[in-house]
Amino acid sequence: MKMSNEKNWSEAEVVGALEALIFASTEPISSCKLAQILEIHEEVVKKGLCHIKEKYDEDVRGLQLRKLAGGYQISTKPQYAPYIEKLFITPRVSSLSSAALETLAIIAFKEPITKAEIEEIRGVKVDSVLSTLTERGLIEDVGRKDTIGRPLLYGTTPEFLKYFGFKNSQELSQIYQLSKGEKREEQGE
Amino acid sequence: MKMSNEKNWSEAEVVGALEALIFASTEPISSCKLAQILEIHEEVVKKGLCHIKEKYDEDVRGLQLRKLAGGYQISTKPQYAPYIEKLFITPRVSSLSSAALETLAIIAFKEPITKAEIEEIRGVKVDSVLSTLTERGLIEDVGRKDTIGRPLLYGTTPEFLKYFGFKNSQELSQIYQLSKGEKREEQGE
Amino acid sequence: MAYQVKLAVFEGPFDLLFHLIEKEEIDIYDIPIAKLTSGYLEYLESLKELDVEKASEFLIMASTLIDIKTRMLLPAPPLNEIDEPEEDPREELVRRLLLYKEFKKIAEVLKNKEEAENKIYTRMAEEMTIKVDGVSLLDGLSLAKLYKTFLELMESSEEEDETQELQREKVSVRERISAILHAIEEHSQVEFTHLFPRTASRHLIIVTFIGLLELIKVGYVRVSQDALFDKIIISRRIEENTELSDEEMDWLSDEDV
Repeated sequence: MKMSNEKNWSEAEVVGALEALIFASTEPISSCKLAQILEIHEEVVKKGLCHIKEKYDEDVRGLQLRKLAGGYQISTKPQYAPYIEKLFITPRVSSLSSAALETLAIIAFKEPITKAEIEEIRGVKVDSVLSTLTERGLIEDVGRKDTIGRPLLYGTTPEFLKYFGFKNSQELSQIYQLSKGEKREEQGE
Repeated sequence: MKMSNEKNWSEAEVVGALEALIFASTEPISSCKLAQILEIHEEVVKKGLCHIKEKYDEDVRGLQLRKLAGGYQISTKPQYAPYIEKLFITPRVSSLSSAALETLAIIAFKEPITKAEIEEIRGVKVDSVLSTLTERGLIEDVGRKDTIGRPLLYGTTPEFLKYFGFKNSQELSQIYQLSKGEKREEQGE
Repeated sequence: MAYQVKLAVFEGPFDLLFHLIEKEEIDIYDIPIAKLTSGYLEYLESLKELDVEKASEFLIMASTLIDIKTRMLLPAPPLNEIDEPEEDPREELVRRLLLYKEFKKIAEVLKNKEEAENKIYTRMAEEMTIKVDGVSLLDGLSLAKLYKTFLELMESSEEEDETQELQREKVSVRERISAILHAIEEHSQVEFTHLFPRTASRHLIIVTFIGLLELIKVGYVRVSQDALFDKIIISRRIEENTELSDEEMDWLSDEDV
């Protein structure tokens, strides 16, 4: 590696290397990891990312730089979806059913949680929903509860944040706070 | 779709849509196909591609627009390869397990073949090996067999064949067919 | 099934309750339990067919509602010593309804996020895995080695075949049915164990057994055993109509195993 020393990096080189790395990584990549690979300060990385984001936000670009699941990812801008869809013969994975969404909502905010606890809230059996969600990699078992029968505990995966486009888990918890806030208002009426 | 008519496309929109399409396409995509999807003239597509290429060739960019195998593809600039390799250091060390090698060998010379047929030869279950090989892009399903349950048939991918320098899967299975013929002759059958 | 069609609209008993609450413009903090219960039961009754699993979920709620209704009709018991105020029988139901509603709302948010996300495309993961994981996994693998691996496997699996049953792949249910019929024809009956040669492969055993089951099913043969653990005898059941027609054979041996 030629440029192993921080001082040798020009700002343009940083931007180019960042863009190449984020592009090559199919998973969102954190600024920390980027800094580590390029052996530069995370601050320099963040500055470079801002620069890329600005350039991408120009109208003529079809791509955008997004913060997703705690990392950065390059993706297409939503307005081009109709054309990209034409590229693929089969549509992307089907959307989740409302049963799946309800179950996910509960797991996301109550994790780790057992099947019985989810069923108590939803009032219906959730066996098949849980297996669908596990298959799609949105939830996983995260251990066992120390109660009779030591039931499995479920939690969401990093894929969950990505699937719904959450920047990080903070953004997710804000949703919960919001929905609770609304509830309090209702009660106050 | 708002912009279904050629006249409605601004040059900037064309550039954006082209970039999004080339980015999202898994294969190199031809200017003809791009024109078809966007319902614009191929000349307009080519002009847009030139524009993208110019922008990408600026120093600060980590990406390049390449023409290859009859299509266009976005890839990283070669000078960033050392960093991208660092990104993939972990997956690179792993090589094929013997289970994967055996399964791959069977599929390569006996394709199209069902899971049950592979299991019969190997004498063990191959579900997880098959899914790993599929994930890695070495095998794919190539149809269904006309028997009970219409099981999936597996074959090798073009990537696999390319690695061994074969044009198509027939060439591989012919090797086995030929050697079988020889063997029979030897045995005097 | 009317039941399923209608229930498909509701995610569960809570969903149905919310529907009724909204329809009747009920104040969730002061639920007229009798009215809600009758609405709920009326709905359940309108369902003709009952899918047991789903129905049980809705029926549990029905019994909860009836229970609450009953407790509300009973005169309040005298206050106990600690002077604890009596809990409203509806309290637990309201608590669960609100909890469910909370998550239903979040589910809606997730749905919107999902829709927005479906419009955004990232680079396909496979592309990189092919380049990095897949083909680099092949690094160093020669065609010769791949072929040698294959031949070794074929050899070992063929050896197995020879010790068990030659041409095992060619044995079909149809052939075994013929063989069974032939054996019965010749000796008027045949012992169950004789259908399976000592060296029979698992494949042959399975195919033969399926053939036998088919013959039993269509009533061509009868199986008898005088005492427990005694010989199992297979004999022809139908005297007339000695030959199976080709169509019957086709149907019996539907597919090779």
